[in-house]
Amino acid sequence: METLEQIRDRLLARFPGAEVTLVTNPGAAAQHSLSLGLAHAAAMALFLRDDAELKLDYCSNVTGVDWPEKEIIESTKVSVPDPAGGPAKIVEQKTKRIQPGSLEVVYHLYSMAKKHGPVIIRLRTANRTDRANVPSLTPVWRSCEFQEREVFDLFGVKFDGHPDLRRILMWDEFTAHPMRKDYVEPDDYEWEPTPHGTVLDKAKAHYPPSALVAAAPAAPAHGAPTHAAPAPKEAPKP
Amino acid sequence: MTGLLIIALVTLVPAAVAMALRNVIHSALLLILSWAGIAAFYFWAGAEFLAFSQVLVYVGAISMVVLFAVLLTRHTRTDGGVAPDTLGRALAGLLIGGAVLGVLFGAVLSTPLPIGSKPAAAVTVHGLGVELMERHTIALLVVGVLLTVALLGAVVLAASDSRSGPEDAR
Amino acid sequence: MNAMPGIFAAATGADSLLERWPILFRDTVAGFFPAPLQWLVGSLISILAIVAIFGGVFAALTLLERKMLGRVQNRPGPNRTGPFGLLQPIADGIKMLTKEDIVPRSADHLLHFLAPVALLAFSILTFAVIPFGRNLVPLELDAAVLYFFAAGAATELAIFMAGWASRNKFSLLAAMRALAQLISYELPLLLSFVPIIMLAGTLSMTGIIDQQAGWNFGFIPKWYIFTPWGFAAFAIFLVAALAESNRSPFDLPEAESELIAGHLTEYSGFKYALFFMAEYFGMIALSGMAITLFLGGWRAPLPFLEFIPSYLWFGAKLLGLLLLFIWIRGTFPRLRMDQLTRLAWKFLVPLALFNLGTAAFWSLTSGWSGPLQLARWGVAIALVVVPFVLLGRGLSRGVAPRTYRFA
Amino acid sequence: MSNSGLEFPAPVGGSHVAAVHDPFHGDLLEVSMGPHHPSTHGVFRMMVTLDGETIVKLKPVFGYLHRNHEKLGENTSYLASMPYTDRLDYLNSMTNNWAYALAVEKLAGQPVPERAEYLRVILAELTRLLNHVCLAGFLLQDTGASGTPLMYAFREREKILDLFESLSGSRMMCNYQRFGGCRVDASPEWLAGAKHITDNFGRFLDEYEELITGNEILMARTQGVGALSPELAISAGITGPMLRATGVDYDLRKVDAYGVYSRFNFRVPLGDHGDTYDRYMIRVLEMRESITILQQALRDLPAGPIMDPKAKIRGFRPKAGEAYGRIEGPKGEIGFYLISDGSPNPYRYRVRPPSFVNLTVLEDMCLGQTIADAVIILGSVDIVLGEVDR
Amino acid sequence: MILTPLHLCLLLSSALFCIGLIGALSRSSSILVLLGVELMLNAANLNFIAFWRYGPNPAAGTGVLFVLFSIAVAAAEAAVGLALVIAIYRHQRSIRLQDARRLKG
Amino acid sequence: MLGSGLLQGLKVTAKNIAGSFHDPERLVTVEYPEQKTKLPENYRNFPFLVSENATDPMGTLRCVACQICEKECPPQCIYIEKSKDKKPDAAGKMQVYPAVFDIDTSVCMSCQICVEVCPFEAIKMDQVFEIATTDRFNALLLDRNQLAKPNSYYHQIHPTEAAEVDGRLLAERKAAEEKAKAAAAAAAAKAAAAAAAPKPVATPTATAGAPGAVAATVSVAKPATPPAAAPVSATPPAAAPAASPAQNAPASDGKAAP
Repeated sequence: METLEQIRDRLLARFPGAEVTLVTNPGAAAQHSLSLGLAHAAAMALFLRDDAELKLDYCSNVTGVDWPEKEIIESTKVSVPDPAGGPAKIVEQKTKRIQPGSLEVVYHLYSMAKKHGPVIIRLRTANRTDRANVPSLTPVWRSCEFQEREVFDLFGVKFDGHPDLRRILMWDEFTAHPMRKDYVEPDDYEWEPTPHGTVLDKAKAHYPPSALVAAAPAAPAHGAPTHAAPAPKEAPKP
Repeated sequence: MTGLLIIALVTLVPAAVAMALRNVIHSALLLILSWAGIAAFYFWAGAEFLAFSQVLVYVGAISMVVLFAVLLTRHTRTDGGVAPDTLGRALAGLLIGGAVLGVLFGAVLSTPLPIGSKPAAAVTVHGLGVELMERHTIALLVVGVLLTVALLGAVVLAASDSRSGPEDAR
Repeated sequence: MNAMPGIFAAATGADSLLERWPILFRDTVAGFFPAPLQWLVGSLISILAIVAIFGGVFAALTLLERKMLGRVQNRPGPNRTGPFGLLQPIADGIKMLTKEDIVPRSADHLLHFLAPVALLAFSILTFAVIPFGRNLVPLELDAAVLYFFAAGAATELAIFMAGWASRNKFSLLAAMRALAQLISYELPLLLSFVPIIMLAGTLSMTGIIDQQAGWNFGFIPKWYIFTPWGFAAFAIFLVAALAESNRSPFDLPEAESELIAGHLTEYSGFKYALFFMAEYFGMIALSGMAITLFLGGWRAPLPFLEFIPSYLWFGAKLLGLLLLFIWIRGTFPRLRMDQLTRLAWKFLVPLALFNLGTAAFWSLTSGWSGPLQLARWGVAIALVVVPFVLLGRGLSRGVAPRTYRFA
Repeated sequence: MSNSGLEFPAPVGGSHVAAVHDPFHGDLLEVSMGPHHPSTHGVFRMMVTLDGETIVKLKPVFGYLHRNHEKLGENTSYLASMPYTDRLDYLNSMTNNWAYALAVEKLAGQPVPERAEYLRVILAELTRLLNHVCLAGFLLQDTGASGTPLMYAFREREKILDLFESLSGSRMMCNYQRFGGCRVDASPEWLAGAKHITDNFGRFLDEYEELITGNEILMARTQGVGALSPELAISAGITGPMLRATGVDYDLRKVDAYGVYSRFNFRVPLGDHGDTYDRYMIRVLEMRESITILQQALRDLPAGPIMDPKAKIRGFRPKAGEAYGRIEGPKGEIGFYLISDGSPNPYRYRVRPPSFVNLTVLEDMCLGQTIADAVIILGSVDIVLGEVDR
Repeated sequence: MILTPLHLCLLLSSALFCIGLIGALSRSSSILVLLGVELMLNAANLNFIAFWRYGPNPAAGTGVLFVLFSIAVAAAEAAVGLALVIAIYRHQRSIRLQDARRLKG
Repeated sequence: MLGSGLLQGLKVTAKNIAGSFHDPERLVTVEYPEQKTKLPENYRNFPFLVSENATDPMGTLRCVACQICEKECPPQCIYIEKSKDKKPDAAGKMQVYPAVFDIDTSVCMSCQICVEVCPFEAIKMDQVFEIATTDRFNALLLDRNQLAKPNSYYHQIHPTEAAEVDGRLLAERKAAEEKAKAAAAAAAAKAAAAAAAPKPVATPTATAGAPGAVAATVSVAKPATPPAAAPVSATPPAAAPAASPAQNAPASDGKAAP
């Protein structure tokens, strides 16, 4: 199989103006990947599928990754000339930078015809809120149909051109996206004696006291656990 | 005599109710009861074989076909509401039917009917068979042909254009 | 109004006491009543006897079926209630009786209630003409065979009522299936025994059994199953009877893997038990019919075994057929609806018609003897086997074992 | 696919759009098969639209068993996810364990001793027997065979489960594989037991096939039912026996040759029709191949440690990076995709469940078939809802 | 005058006939119309049996045979009639007689 | 010919009917409450706490409330509170013990992770399975008293494994004693002034990474006092041993974590 660099170069040659970045994987697996620009993604995916060399006819795995917005503290070493005229001092300068969050969809492609792979491609949304769109690759690989629905359901990535973009695992009325890193789980636990005070406290906070009394058939074995409950988190996003 | 009255009750009431009901399935089921009453009449009259044939054909076969037809034509617009001309039709039907009933009753009651000296002896199956094969062979053959043609015709009619499965073939 | 025919014909003096005691018992008990009531009391005793005996057979059969299915599947079967699980039917009965009777709110309440009752009533009615032993015919009718199938035809109607009244989509599908199945299998069922009637020349059960009296070569009974056409007719009858009594592999109306329980989905408690009972009664009645038509009725299979009372022979044959039904149920997968109807129309009906011809040939050549007898058998067997093979080939077109390749 | 109103850009071989549009909508019967239905293999639901008994539309609905397995995986350590993988496809915990261990080993660059690799092959092939024999039983149960084939299948399955129990301590939730090896070594008695079962399994298969494979009713019920074209199968990412029944030669044991599979001599059976009968038969034939693999593996099992000495149980923190590891599970390709940020918990933990992806074509296979066929088609897809819903 | 059993039978059959007639005339569902016709046919059969049984010269089984043929014809009629209903339903999506105005499919 | 497959099937089932009466290979079920299958030695169901002494199970628990299992437990069904005081353990060393040790068996999935991560061989898998109860909540929440079972019971249910564990523990204890002795001797030799024997400080038990041992790849030194800020959730388990040597008594020469 061609290396990812070769594939990237061919893609760039075939689609001038397209963005294709090689994302290296520092881990032991060394499964590097190609990050495709959204504008040409569908066409490039089609090319990958139909190209005689590659024949990546089998999309095995589609998944989302949430990269929330995070603060990056970069320290750069700057040599500051000593005003006193001595040798220049090396001073660490810390700059805070906010890396914008995004959602990423990762496709693992293989070839059944040529029995090679994987070629990993990644599509990255512009942000995590209003522009969380990527083009759907379901028209290229049918196997993306359910998996993209799942990514939509759990991450909230909207797939443009998906034929049937509905929730798949969560129920239709559910509004949040549980696989996002900032998802806050609901605290409406079923009230029952548990050694975990945190759960109990959350449940107590959620329900009015009267409901708890009605729902509690028996007291826990050893009284209220003395576990310190963490500060109550905010309610789940609507 | 009481037997006949009971049979008349079992036959007429379900038939009348069936013709008045809106639910076609109920009508069909009531008519089955009515047909069973007629079979009872045959039995009462000493035509055993006929009674069983009546049950077998009407209760066993025709009612099934009727119910099947009702189920196949489940969603019809008749379910929606009463058609505007229903009342008129019903009235006309009742009027004509009533008139015919009156005429028939009058005719029956006013005619002195000759009654045989003794009721006919019940026929045995064997006797019927002999009759059928000897005196009424032509009729038997004609009926056989008729049934075959009807079966084929029903198959052709009911089998739809595209998916003529065996389940349609009755 | 002509009186109902005698419930039991009078016992002949030639039979042993063991053979005659049921009738003697009835006559003795009826003798205590004034003469105008005697026939009524006699009939009531017969009815009670039938309901009690076959109720017991039903109870035993539920256990037997579960035991035997267990053995087929390498399990011991129910064995917790009583010794060897013998009290299991009673436990089941108590459970069924104490269960809540649930009727869906939108169901057609009257029909929903009537369906199991009607089903049970009709299946008990079919017992009226079956000869359970020598002279043990509850109702001696001239057209008994016709009566039997007239009463039997109404059972599927009850299934339709159950399915339709439940207002459940699965039940409705089951109702449709029950109707289609009835329409398809009534014909082969009736056609299968037409040769018997043709050769026996009577529609009376006793008459048919009488025709099967005697032995060939002194030990092969002259039952109809021991003729080529009789065997074919028996096979067709068996298949059609399986379908008529909704037994596996034709249990499509209640196909549990597709329609949950079909027409039984919305039934519980006692009504469900009634359905169950009626289904088994139907199976017993059809087996009794098969015994009468093909297996010589209550006759002993070998001359020297005739001292055993006839009703025991009937019981033994019944048990054998029921075990065969259970065995079949434990082995086969279920057919699909269209295959079921295709089997009836494209296979069983033509086969039964051919068989009619074979029987006619058999009847015409009844005078052949010696080497001609051999030719008669040969031709008759060919007349049975060749259509079977040809029609079978047509039926199983496109269905064959496959070979596989390896990468 | 008419919900969104978008026209479906037909992929290769996609008959998906052909969802029949019937102008006479009054005639159709919409039936909700499941979640409480005897033949949906768990809490699975099919919204079926019927014309008579013919299916004109079928929408699978799932998620009733959804417990956000992937989120759990992100909130627990690498090791603590291992028992959770048992519960994905609860029939095949051994292969799930292996797939997960393989992915983590790829992520951390963790070698595995040879004996452990052999043990993994033995257990995976036993699992394959287990799964396929169960499927054969369930499929026959779906066709209405009163439980007899199912009971025969379960009798054999019990024997394998007993093996698993005596090795790992649990029949179904084995939790056996570890990153860098296996948890418990197999004793000689255990290996003898495994050999005994392997040797006898062929006899059982003969009897089973005699019971049912030549059965005309089964053939009539399954041949030509739910046929799947190879093009659509490839496009839809179908894997496992279901793919090979369409005639596509793609078996990860050969393609990836993970573990020590390259050392074994076995064949990959392929079907020509892609229908339910082929899917059933491919599994039966695969069982026979599994027996030969097992015999070779049990014969060649080397001595040695079963755990890499450098492997860590506590405090396992792989370097930052990502890895996708996949193996040929009995139901198809089961893969785990992991992203590590160097912490004890994975940053992203993703399961690629074969049952879930294989369900993609359920509607395509069922359209135009009857409701009775839908049941056996679903049965032949071989799903486990623990894995579909995760 | 006295009501002989024959009179009673004839009254029964004429009542049944009229019920069938009213049904056939007033109902709009073609299946029910067909059923009404069946009832009328049955009423006629009743007459055959009544006259066979009570009539002056009961030739052996003639009435019975007549009814037998009539039942056969009725079966054929029902089969063809219902097949027609289904055929009409296929075209018109209705079994109401008023809707079946076009004979051409 | 049509029907041959069906007849073959009937033949197989007939064979099975007959076989089920005489062939134990076929009829494989057992009559459960009366008969029971023999549990394999490796069978595991629900954890229990090992105590050294059968007569006083509470006093001789091996558990030192290090809370590693609580952290590693996938379904989070273990709840531990450390004691404020210390008790001597089997080796006579003063140890913290669990004041509260609860396992919610309605949540526990018998995965054995707690056993694997325990550095003290203190929690092992039980073999109970007849645990049906009418009280869904309290009866399934097992406390310290219900969980404690003597080592002899462990030997009874897992003989091979228990013998191996005991041998390992004995070897470790011996090694630790010898080392302590050597250290003490060295200390005595070095600081000749100190005539008194070293006071019985808590010698850290170190589970040596015996080859083949499953659970012992990280040696954990038990701190004499609980760390001031016990890592609650964020710190991985490996962090605890890494941090603990610093707080150990000077006599400690426990192996550093690898």
